[in-house]
Amino acid sequence: MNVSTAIGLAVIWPLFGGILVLLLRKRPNLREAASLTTAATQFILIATTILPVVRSGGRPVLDIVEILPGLSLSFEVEPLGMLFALVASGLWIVTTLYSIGYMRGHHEKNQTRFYFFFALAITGAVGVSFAGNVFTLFVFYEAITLSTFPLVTHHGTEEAKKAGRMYLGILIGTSIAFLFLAMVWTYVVAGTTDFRSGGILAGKLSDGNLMLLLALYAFGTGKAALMPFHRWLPAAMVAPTPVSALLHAVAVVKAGVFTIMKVSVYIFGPDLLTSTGASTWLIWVAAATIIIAGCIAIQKDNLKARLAYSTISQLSYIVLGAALATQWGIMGGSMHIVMHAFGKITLFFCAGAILVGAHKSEVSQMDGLGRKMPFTFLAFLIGSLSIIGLPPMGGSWSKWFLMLGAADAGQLMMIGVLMVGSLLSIAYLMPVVARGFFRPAPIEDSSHGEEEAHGEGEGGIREAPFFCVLPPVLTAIGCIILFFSAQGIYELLSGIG
Amino acid sequence: MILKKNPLQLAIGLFILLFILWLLSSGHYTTLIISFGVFSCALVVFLSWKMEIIDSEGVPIHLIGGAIRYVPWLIWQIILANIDVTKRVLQPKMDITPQLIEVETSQKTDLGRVIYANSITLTPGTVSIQVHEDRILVHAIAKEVAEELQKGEMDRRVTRMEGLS
Amino acid sequence: MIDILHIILFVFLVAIGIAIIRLRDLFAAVMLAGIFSLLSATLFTVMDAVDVAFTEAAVGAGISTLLMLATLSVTSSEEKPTANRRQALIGLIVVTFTGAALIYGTLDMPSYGDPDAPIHHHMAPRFIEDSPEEIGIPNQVTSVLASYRGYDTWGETTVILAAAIGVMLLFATPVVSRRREEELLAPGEGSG
Amino acid sequence: MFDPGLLNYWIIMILMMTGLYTVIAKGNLIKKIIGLGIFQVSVIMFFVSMGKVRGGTAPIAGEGFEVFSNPVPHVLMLTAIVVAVATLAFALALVVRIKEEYDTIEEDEIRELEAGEEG
Amino acid sequence: MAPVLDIASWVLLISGSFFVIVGGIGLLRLPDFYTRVHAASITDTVGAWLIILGLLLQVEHTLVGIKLIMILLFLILTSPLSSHALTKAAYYRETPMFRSGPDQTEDDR
Amino acid sequence: MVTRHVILRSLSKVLIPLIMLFALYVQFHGDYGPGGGFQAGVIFGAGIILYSLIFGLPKARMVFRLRVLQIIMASGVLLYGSVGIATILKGGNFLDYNVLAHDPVHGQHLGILLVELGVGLTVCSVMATLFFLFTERRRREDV
Amino acid sequence: MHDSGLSISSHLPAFQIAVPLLSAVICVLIRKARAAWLLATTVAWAAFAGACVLLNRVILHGTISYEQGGWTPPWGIELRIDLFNALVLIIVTGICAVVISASLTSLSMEVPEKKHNLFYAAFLLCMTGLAGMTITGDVFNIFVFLEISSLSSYALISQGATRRALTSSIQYLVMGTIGGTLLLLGIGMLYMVTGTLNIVDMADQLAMVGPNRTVLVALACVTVGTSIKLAVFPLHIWLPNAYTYAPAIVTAFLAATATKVAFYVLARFIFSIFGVELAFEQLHLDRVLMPLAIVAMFAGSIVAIYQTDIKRMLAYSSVAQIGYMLLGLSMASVTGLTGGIVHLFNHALMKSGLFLVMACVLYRVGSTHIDAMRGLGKRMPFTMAAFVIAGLSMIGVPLTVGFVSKWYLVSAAMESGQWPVAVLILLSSLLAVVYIWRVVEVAYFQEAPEDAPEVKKAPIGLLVPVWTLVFAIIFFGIFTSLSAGVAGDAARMLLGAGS
Amino acid sequence: MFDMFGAAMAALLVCMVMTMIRAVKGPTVFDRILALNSFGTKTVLMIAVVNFLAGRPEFLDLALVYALMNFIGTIAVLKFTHFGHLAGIEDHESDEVS
Ligand code: NA
Ligand code: NA
Repeated sequence: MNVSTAIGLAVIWPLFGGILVLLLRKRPNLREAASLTTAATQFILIATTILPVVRSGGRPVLDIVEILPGLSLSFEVEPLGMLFALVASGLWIVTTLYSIGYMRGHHEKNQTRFYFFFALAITGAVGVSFAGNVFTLFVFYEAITLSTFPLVTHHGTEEAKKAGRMYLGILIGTSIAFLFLAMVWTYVVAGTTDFRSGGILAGKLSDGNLMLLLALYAFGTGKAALMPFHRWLPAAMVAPTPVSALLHAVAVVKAGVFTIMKVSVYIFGPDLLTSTGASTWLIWVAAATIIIAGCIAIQKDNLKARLAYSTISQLSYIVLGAALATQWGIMGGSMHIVMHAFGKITLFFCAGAILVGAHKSEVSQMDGLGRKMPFTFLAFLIGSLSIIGLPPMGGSWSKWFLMLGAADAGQLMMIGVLMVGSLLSIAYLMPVVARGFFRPAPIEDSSHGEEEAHGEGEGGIREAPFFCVLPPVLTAIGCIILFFSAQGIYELLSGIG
Repeated sequence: MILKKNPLQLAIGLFILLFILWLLSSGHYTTLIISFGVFSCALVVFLSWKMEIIDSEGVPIHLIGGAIRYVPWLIWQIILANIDVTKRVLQPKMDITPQLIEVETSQKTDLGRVIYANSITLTPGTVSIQVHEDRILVHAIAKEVAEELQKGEMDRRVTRMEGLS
Repeated sequence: MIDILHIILFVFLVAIGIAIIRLRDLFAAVMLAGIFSLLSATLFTVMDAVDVAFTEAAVGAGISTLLMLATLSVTSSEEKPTANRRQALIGLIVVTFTGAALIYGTLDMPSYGDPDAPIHHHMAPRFIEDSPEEIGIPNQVTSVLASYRGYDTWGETTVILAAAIGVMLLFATPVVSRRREEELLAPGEGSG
Repeated sequence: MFDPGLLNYWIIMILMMTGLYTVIAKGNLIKKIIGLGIFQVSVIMFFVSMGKVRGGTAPIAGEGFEVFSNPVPHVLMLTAIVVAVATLAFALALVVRIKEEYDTIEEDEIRELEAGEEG
Repeated sequence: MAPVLDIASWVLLISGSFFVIVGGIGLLRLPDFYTRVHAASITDTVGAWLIILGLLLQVEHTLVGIKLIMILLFLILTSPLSSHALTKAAYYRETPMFRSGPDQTEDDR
Repeated sequence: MVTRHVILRSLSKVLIPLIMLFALYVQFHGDYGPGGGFQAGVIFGAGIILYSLIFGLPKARMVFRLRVLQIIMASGVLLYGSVGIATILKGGNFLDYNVLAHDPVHGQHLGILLVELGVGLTVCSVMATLFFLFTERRRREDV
Repeated sequence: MHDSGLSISSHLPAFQIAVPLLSAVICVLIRKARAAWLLATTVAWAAFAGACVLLNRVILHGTISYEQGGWTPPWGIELRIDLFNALVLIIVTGICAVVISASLTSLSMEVPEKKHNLFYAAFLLCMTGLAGMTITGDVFNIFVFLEISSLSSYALISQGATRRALTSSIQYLVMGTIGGTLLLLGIGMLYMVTGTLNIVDMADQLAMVGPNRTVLVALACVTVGTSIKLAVFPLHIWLPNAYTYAPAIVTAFLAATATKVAFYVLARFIFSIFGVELAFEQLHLDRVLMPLAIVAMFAGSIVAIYQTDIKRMLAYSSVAQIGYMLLGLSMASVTGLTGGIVHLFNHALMKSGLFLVMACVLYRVGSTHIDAMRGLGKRMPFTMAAFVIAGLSMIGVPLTVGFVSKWYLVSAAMESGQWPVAVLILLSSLLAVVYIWRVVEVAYFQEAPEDAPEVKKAPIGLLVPVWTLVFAIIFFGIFTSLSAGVAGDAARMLLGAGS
Repeated sequence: MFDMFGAAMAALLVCMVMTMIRAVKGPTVFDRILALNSFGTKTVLMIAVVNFLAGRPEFLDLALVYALMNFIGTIAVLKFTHFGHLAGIEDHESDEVS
């Protein structure tokens, strides 16, 4: 197959899947099968046709249409995008598996709508990763926002709608108010918004303006959850857990940090950023986010909320990498996209599995659960270690490169920040595991009567259904594999720039 | 109605009258304009026919004879009345004694009464308000004017004109 | 005399206009509007616009007054006495500023009747000098109206038709008078 | 000889403002419409004034006349008069319908009724 | 033009003007509607006629003359009609009447 | 029986034909003096209005039926427009009367005549219709 | 034959006006509602086809001039079609065609069938008037057509189902007449100083006259006059009522065309007659227009957020969107003007789409109140999907037309270094998110009330036009050469002619 | 320049003012109608005189139109005031007689 065709196909493939889901709405089994098949074929498609080309140094291109002079809808696959696409489509398979278990186990309504918009979100993610210019990226960025909105408000409760409003308000708001502006500014200054090696802005803007433009990009990318535009993320936790997994591990937040990474590499160019110091302020903002979000996470009792703030904190590692704009920094940041994705999705899967299996959502309620749900809690442990950045988990590599990057850039303070961040992550993740395995289970546990409605008795705390447990186990294994196969990622990412 | 003319005759009469009027006022005597004139007059006659307004009330050709004797007298009366009213109006303390009166009528046709009532109105100092079958209600500006009218000179003259035709 | 006639008539017009504002009796206002039309028609004659005067006489003094009377006969003929001071104030402010602006705008206009004004030297000469030959009729207004700018006149006719269509649309709704509605609601108390 | 200069334009503007004031300040719909008429007529006056040539005559060819006033403004204003009467007719028809529906033609009373409907 | 005609014209126009003004004065001075009708009819009759006659003497084209005569005729026909209809309407609407002497008739409405 | 408005009625019988004739005179002499289709239409309409004032709306509506008036008002604009179409068909521009006859001046004459007629038709029937519709509004309410 | 065919087609500009006008007149005569509709629809589509041919011809061969009556301008009236007005003409005729096609199903809900022939006559007249204003090359002729369209639109608005249509209509009439008359006054002053009425000729003459007090006031009169018709912010008060209480079809048509043509007229006067130098550099028009435009952008959107009737909400949104167009114009740069013109085109598609959706809702649910929208996402899926797409376009989401407009406007502001303006544009489009999303949320994430009557899908006769517009919204959001491309060329032409 | 036409015109103007005052003052409806009617007659005369003064007496049609419209207007006004509306003198008045 022609690579260009493959790119186009990869972008719209999930959309087809979504339509298929709509068509099969009356037959749940077939519908889920279709969903899963689409996810699998999507991954295979990307891995077999596009990946080899990119690995061998190619940058396959697909031009769709020129909307305005110099502003076209076009794709160009480079290593960073390749990686993101692989992560997104790969984790989609797992998430789909998980969804089947979770949604059924939880007797959720509107499942067709769920799968449909899920597929759309993946289209958005793949589109973002393959985008050949800021405009295309923007298009799919917005597509992600819009297609995940129904997922966030899935339950339709007043709380869900409120969260949806905040979600949409911040994401659309920042993207229109800042990102759009940044894009137009780029266009006006450079005459194009294409991602080019070395950037397109060199010599076209004063230092001050560069800083401003970077700020517009950084804050315009609300999905990167850079403080103070992070509030949507915890709020969106009202969504079903697979959604949270997808949002917080893969499609949404990664699209955000990916955007920042991509912009700093291909629009500004590392050289420009380092030579003008336009991104220094961003380093500090990222650092602040890492620390503050970590501190907040510790205080959260709700597991998903804790994970959300953890995500906010971890995302800023990636932003930090982009802002450092050194070779190692970029390497570390980009790699952290993958590592964090695997780690965090594991954690969310586990949180969902705990909810399905034990109907517990608060950290303080998890005493002794580990023994009843060993697989789940083991997976949680592995995921946590990866997030913390301890070997032999993938997360250790990205943090290592980030440290290198910080050192390279002469930002020694940042090394300290990274270490504090890791300590904080230990502080907010480890208690969960510790409670699960080492604390005795409470004797009477009927204070959460509302969850009895689901029909499972108090004594019935056990592992969640198979489809809920398998995915976290798989991604946890993935975390470990990533530690050993980081070389491949490293090689792929070496092609950046 | 005393005079019962053939409506067709009246229509033709109206046509001729209108056409004369057209020719008098046109001032452009090309074939085109004159044929427009013919067309226009015909159209007007046709519409009048449809509107049922062609009768001896509408085309009072028969009164021409009597009018020749009546009109000069009327004009003279009007001039006199004008001077009279002018005097009354211009006096520092206006010499007016307005009043309503009724005057007898001796005309036999509606048209006759119309002419009488109009003559009364045309004459300053008197206005006809209401025309009845045998009398007319009149507002007069002063007692003398009212008495003058009630002498019936005008009434007789109108009736005579009506009778002449 | 005729040189200031138009100024005198204009002053009359303003007087009538102010009287119309002040009169509360709508009927009187309509009568004054009739006089206003007659005056303006006279003014048009004085300013050599006989065709305009002709039209204004037929329309302003005739049809407009008739239609207004017909409307008054259906509605009430007395304006409600409550004066909306705020509205009046707004009006006064708007009018003051607009009026001042407009008068400011007149300052660079050619004076009244100036034969050297640009308006008399660009298009008009051809209409005045050539139209009798080109069109063959003496009334230049008719020439311009029906031939040179005949397209406008078609539009003008259409405007009239549009008004008629509008009125027909409005009045195609049958009237159910309030009295009748009440009667229908209370059938027992029908008028004897 | 009296030269009016710009005087009549000024009077026209004042007249125009009289009409505009009536439209804005008066709540009675018929008054408003009369005001609108005055406003329109004054613009017509404005055009006709500008067409006048001193010492000229009506633009209809006749023996012994050399100087004619400008026929173009007259033509334009014929159209404007027609527009004015068309607007007037439709506006009055609307007033009649409003009276039928609201039983008043006073703006503030109508507004009260409408506010009542909404509340 | 013959000076005689001019002088006649002058006389007619001036006297017409006089009557026109008298009508105007009457319209202002007289006490009630009915009496004002009389004043107005001074203007409408002799005032108008004299002026039109005065103009008629200045006419050069017959066509103009004919039109003047038509206007004259039209005024003669319509002005009493208007006055009559107006008074009648006022009478039926019971418009207040200024009375200085006893009526010779009672209202027969 | 003597109705009480003899005066109005009988004089109107004289006046209405005269008014209509005057209207037509204005229509066809618009080339030479003031006036033309529009003014003629208004005057003719005024004649119809006078008729309905004096003889009553029902009678007027019988003679001048609304539907007929509607057709006339439409046909006036149609006539005007068809002159334009005709000039195109004869090879000129829209409303270029020169092509209507062999001699341009004749063509102009003819064109102006026709379009003025169109204006007159429309205006006259619109005026009458407007008056009828307005006055009828009250009548219906009274019934 | 071939020859005559060619010559007939060269009269297309004349037919563009004459045919719809004559058909409107024939509609008066036709008594059958169906037949009148058929005629109107056919003619509207034919007019649209004609407009497309004209645009094509303009693109290929340049400006078309047609001398009405065979008289050379300035003595006669000229129809003059260039890129700018050909585009506007396409909008006017195209929207008319789509909307009138949709009217077959929904009109009877609001207007009794016996009035339909007159209704269609007024509709066609309105379109003719707007088209005439657009393509004429004579300033007074603009006024004539303005009045044709105005009168017929007053009539159309008054046909709304409730009595408030009447008061809305008279409010519009009073303001519209003042606007039209002011425009006439401005035209008068221009005529007075130039002695001509032809647009091209007037521009030449005016350049020789230069700026003086009369010209300044003429500019003010023209601007204020058209601004009333255009519903520029403080002069907009007629618009919300008119759009809310008019029949849905009429709103869909007028919202997309009437204000657009007013904008066209304003732009035509400013750029083709006064010229940029006179209007902006010497008379500083932008100092007035730009603040007004910005205030409109915000005021309109903010008020829209608080509306409970969706038609009214969309009407206020129009006030805001007009602000965008005006903003583009007031920047007087190629990009800005392109933005204004292209937004004219795009907003027409979006707004008529949205109002047609409201026609569907009204048809099935009987109300356009926000409470009536509950659960409609499921009950009328195609209708509400159209609303979502058009709504997204209002917000400015890429691949819809709204994005293109905003792109140009923001770039224009940036190009000229007017940073705050760019930010304000974007902030105000955030307000659009709020009011559009309010509806989406109610439609999709609220269940229909228990006692709600069964709602069927909208009839196909309405859905096809709606989706035609939605398709256009997406199509012109992706393929912009016909909208933005032409608008850009038009803007260059207008600015080139001015300087 | 004060010739005979001018004199007549001046007289008419003076009379017009007086008529306008009457129209504004009223007090009855009929006074106003009378004023309007009378004003119409004066306008007719004024037009005629002005035409002569301007040397274009051929436009007397104008005066005729004034006279005509004035008359119809007055009749209409009367119908309005007498019966409250304009339709049909005949039917309504005969009702009143009987
Ligand atoms: Na008398
Ligand atoms: Na004429």
